[in-house]
Amino acid sequence: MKTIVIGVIGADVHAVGNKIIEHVLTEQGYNVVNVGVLSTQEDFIHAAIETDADAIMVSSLYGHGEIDCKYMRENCVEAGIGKVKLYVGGNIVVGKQDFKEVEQRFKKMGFDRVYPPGTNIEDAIAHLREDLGE
Amino acid sequence: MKTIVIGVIGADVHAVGNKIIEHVLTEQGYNVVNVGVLSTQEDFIHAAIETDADAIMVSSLYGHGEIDCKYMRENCVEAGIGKVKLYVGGNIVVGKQDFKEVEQRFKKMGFDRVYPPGTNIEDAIAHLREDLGE
Amino acid sequence: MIENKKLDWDYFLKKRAQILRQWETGSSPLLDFESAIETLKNIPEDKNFALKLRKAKASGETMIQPRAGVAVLDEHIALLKYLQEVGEADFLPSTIDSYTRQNRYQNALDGIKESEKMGRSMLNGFPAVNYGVEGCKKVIDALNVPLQARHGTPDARLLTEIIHAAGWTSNEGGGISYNIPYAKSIGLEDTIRYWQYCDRLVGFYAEQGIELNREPYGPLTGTLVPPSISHTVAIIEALLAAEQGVKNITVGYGQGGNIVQDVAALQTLDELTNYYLKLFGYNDVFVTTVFHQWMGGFPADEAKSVGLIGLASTVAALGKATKMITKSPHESQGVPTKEANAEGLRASKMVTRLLKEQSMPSSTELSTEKELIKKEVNNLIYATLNVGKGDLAKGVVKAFEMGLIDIPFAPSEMNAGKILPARDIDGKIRILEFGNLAFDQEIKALHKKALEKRAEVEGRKVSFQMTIDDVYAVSQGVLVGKPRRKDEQNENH
Amino acid sequence: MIENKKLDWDYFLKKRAQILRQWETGSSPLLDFESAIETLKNIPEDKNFALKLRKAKASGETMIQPRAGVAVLDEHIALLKYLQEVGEADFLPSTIDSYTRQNRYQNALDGIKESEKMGRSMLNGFPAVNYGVEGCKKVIDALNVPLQARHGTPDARLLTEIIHAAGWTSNEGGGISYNIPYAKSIGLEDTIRYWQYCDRLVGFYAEQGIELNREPYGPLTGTLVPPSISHTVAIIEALLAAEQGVKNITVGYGQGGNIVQDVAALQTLDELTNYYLKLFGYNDVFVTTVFHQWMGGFPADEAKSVGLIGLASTVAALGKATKMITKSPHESQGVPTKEANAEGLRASKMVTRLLKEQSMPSSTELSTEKELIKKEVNNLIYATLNVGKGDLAKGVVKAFEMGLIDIPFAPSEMNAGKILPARDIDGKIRILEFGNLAFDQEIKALHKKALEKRAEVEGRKVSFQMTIDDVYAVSQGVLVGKPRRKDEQNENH
Ligand code: B12
Ligand code: B12
Repeated sequence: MKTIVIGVIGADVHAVGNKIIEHVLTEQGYNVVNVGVLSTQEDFIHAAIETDADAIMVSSLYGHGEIDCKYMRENCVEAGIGKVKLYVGGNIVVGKQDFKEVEQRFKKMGFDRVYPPGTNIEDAIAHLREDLGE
Repeated sequence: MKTIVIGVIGADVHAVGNKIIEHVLTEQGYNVVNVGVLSTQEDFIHAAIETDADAIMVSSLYGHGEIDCKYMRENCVEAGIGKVKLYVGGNIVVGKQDFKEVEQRFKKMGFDRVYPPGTNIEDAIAHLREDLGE
Repeated sequence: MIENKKLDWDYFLKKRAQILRQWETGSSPLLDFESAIETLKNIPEDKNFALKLRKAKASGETMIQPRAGVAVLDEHIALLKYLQEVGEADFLPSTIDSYTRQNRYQNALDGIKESEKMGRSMLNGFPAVNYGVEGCKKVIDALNVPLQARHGTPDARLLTEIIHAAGWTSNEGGGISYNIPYAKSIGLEDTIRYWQYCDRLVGFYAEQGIELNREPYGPLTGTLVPPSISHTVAIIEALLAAEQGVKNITVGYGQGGNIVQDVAALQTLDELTNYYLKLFGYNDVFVTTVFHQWMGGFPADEAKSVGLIGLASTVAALGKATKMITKSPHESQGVPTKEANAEGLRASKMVTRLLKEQSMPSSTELSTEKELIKKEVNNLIYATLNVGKGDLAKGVVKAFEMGLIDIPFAPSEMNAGKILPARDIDGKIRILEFGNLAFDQEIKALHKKALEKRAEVEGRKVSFQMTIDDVYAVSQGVLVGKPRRKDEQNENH
Repeated sequence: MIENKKLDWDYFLKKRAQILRQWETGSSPLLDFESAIETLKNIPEDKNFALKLRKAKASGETMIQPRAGVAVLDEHIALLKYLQEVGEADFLPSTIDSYTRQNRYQNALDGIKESEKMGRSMLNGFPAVNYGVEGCKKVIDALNVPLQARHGTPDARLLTEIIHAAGWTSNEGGGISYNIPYAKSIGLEDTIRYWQYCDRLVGFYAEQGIELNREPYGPLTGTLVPPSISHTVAIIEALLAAEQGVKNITVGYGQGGNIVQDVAALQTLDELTNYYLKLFGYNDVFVTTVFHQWMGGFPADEAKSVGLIGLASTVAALGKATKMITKSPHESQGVPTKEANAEGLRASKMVTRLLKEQSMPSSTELSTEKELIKKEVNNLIYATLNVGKGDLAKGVVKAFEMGLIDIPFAPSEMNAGKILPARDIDGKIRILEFGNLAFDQEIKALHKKALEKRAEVEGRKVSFQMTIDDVYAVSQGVLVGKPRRKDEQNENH
């Protein structure tokens, strides 16, 4: 059983998507560790270390995602889990921006997968299976 | 008392604006000769000759204005009323087009004043007073 | 003299031979009945207008249909496909250009050529007659949803022959509704006769087991038309069509602006049409309704236009209209681009789908308004039959002549043009000048009272200025037109 | 222990001194009461939120207000001016960024700098505390309409001091509504205390003859919140505010989707708030209502979004909401551009102005729904007072602890999070899992029955999957979520 850490980063309290992601991933047979809303990078990384997680799925809805996710890959490396898969999704920047560009910015920051607003969580599960070699 | 010929040109049956223009111009002290909807260039020109009109206000709402108004100035000249003021207004071309361009096209065709959709008829009256030296 | 009687088949065939000679495309072999019947029988169920409407009515969801038509065939097809896919339209139209509507096929041909040359449509619609059955068939073949001709053609006989033979399963129009708002000096007797022909053709196909839809044009001049007047016309045209054998009829109504009056109008339209069809013994006609989004002058602003579209869609859904004709954010400017047209469609779709489970609850205000509409319609139909000595077709001609039925702002000389409408205090359309309109005294008193109340509140007199203010109002963002000039108001206000 | 009692003035002043030291802008001389009072007294009547609301309620026209805020002062001013002029907003907001909401003024400062560097706003709102009274004054001085702070700040004391001293005449928030949906682990006792402070400040200004408006935040999580639950919170916050001396209160409600339930909600919100204020002896509080356009997930498509905005505006107008908070076509994407924001405003304005003379007629369906909401609210408030032994503030803390009041999808650990909402067959929001919610058996039975009816029609069981389907539904263009997977349905369907 693969373990996935999920949560909502920064000063972000959008809880609805998070609850639904937990429900769907669990239903699909994952071991889900939900750090919930208002979580720091440390909360995510700490949970990932403790549970030997295969992937971290960061949600950011409120627009400060770009600030909140800075150096997240570096911090993973530093914490010794440099290889963990890093996904990010939600409304990760302020305003309607060209998604291709946004994706590039987050990929440069070390995220493996970057999702646009309103992504169906089922789509991400397909990627998970691929990336985790299931 | 100045005389104005009004009407709706071509195969156009939009009657509402025409009725209102008649009402407002009359109220403002003009002698209004209304050739009504579905009028040909000849209908307008004929009425203008008969009543020795100072101006012709052509309405075209339905989009064929550009075809229907072709050679109207020339036809006025030919009929011996080359100096009559020619105004056109309504929705004079098909679709939403850049009005500056449309205005140019109709001015080239010899119209003195060209009005965009939804023009307040009061604005045109100010121009009438100016053009007719009232 | 005109009569409301099913046309004699031999007479029909004789006429038909003449009509098919009106333009060269009338000689197509595809217009042989055998061909036409085969074409129509090959139209799958979900591309048949009449059958899809039956399903729609049962579903409770208001279906959406745009207006659309351009001069050049391939572009017309591309436009409709776009509206089907990007616009999510449930039904598609081909709006016919104004030259074709006036049977000026030569002008239309010039328009096609000019359009090809200029690279933009110089016509305000699709010239179906010029493209003939072959062209029209290409249109429906390219689509997945039913197709209807929408026009405004007093004499649409050739057009009707062509579109049905091409597999278009619905036709808008009627002897009154495509005359009074769309013509100046064509006699009503003539247009009723023309449309008897069109209906008879549909009746003929019905006899062959092919159900086609017919839609009297509901909104008339689109400008402050009281519901009872447009209902009367719709019902009369439904009855005339039924006599010719039409079995599937969509009656229409254009948004008035007051939500209760609009819902009352939609409900009574269905109820009254069914009532009168049965009263006259047409027991097997299937009736649906169509709601037209605001048909008067639109606001210049596009965002405001879409707001109005959203409101209209809410009303259509609450009134359970079977389908709705949509407008676009470009309405006040001109024929919309395909993008703007699709925007209007999707904004509408969002609302009608969201509200498919909901309807306007019944209430005293609603039933009072419904009762009033019913009484008025009964008055008008009674008067019409009366002057026709029991014959509806004769009656209509006379009723218009005498102004017993009278349509505000109509261009036609066949119309008395004496009545003046205006809104009451909460925006319901009432009448301030009745001319000869066949309303009884009680009803007239109700209208008068309502308008006097408004006049009092606004501190002015009931007058034509009120009508004018109301004509402009919606395009300026209000429903009840406010006095424009200071001197229009009473001192004591 | 917390108490619902007007804060002692000396205690207030002591607290105040501490609070003004939380960030450097707290030391501005403009925060001296004398200055602040002068600033507020100089605000003209038509820029005073409270007074303009009084006029609005009398007019019958639903006023419109956007959300808007960016990181950099000059751009924030330009944005608001644009929304005032091009958007025709009746009231303006300053939406505060999320760092400020969490009192992370240093982060906010970094955000301002980053935004200046990048040339685009890196913050999701306006960091009012960082700009201080001086900056905030510049904002209101540049405008012609009243200004309000809108945020989601559990501890907004410093923010509140600053905005009022700057002449902003309204503040959104409350001890419950700005905690449960906006925080994770802050105690309710704390936030109620913080908001008693904010209300006490408004009460103080009232004593100086300055009427300021306060607005409990109505929609809570914006996601399938049954009206009785959000009403209960709104009424409790109104009562808590009134105790501190607030005289002008706007209670709010977020569009649910069923029109009858929404209108019932708006009407009962006004009726119940007035009822309870008077019951507890607050006789001179002026109450208005605010309707929030759909607060859940929006459709991705912009045209569909505007359709939804048009529908929402229709409902607000029919329910006679005093004002409405608008959304934009960009809602599902991110903070809107000023253009998109203004589009949402104008689409809304078109509808609310057109409908200003109209309202939803009363009907059995409407009054049944109103009765139900009233019974439910009475249940919840009774239970709250009961566990508080008559003290509302104590009661609230306990009621949340025990789950007697419970808000769906809330992030806060102070919330039981046991109830699950779902829609009935025509889209009214009902409850399928009650947890400890203080509804009586009769009411619970009603909810159950309604949901079982839906389950039967859809051929599936009442379950969390229904809730999930309903969460997604509107963004996918329907109101009542349809079963997504085949295996979810009963065999016999
Ligand atoms: C009502 C209406 C109708 C009614 C008309 C009833 C009647 N017989 O009068 C009906 C439903 C029958 C109708 C039919 C058609 N219509 Co129509 N109609 C409208 C609508 C909605 C309002 C027009 C109106 O009455 N406005 C109120 C009056 C008071 O304003 P007005 O007409 O604009 O006139 C004022 C000013 O423009 C100005 N003005 C007018 N002329 C002049 C001239 C001068 C010199 C000056 C100074 C000022 C001036 O003063 C007037 C008084 O204030 C407009 C769109 C809109 N504006 O929202 C479309 C519109 C005009 N129609 C249009 C079209 C295409 C048609 C049809 C071809 C079919 C169709 N697509 O439905 C047929 C045409 C039939 C024909 N042969 O003419 C198009 C024209 C497209 C274009 N130009 O690109 C429009 C713009 C709609 C659209 N966006 O597609 N229509
Ligand atoms: C409901 C809502 C709220 C509620 C939240 C209640 C709660 N505590 O949960 C309330 C009203 C409290 C709220 C507050 C705010 N909100 Co808000 N909110 C929304 C709204 C309307 C819907 C969000 C939602 O619940 N959607 C339904 C769920 C099921 O979908 P979801 O969250 O998108 O998640 C799904 C997918 O995105 C995806 N997904 C999510 N994360 C991830 C991660 C990965 C790896 C993958 C693969 C997929 C994935 O799967 C999820 C499940 O299907 C959105 C706009 C919208 N979408 O229409 C704005 C929105 C997210 N909010 C926004 C903002 C700015 C705020 C506020 C700052 C203030 C404001 N302007 O109102 C505050 C922020 C408070 C804070 N500190 O966080 C902005 C964000 C702007 C931006 N990014 O540019 C949005 C986009 C609205 C807007 N256009 O301005 N909000």
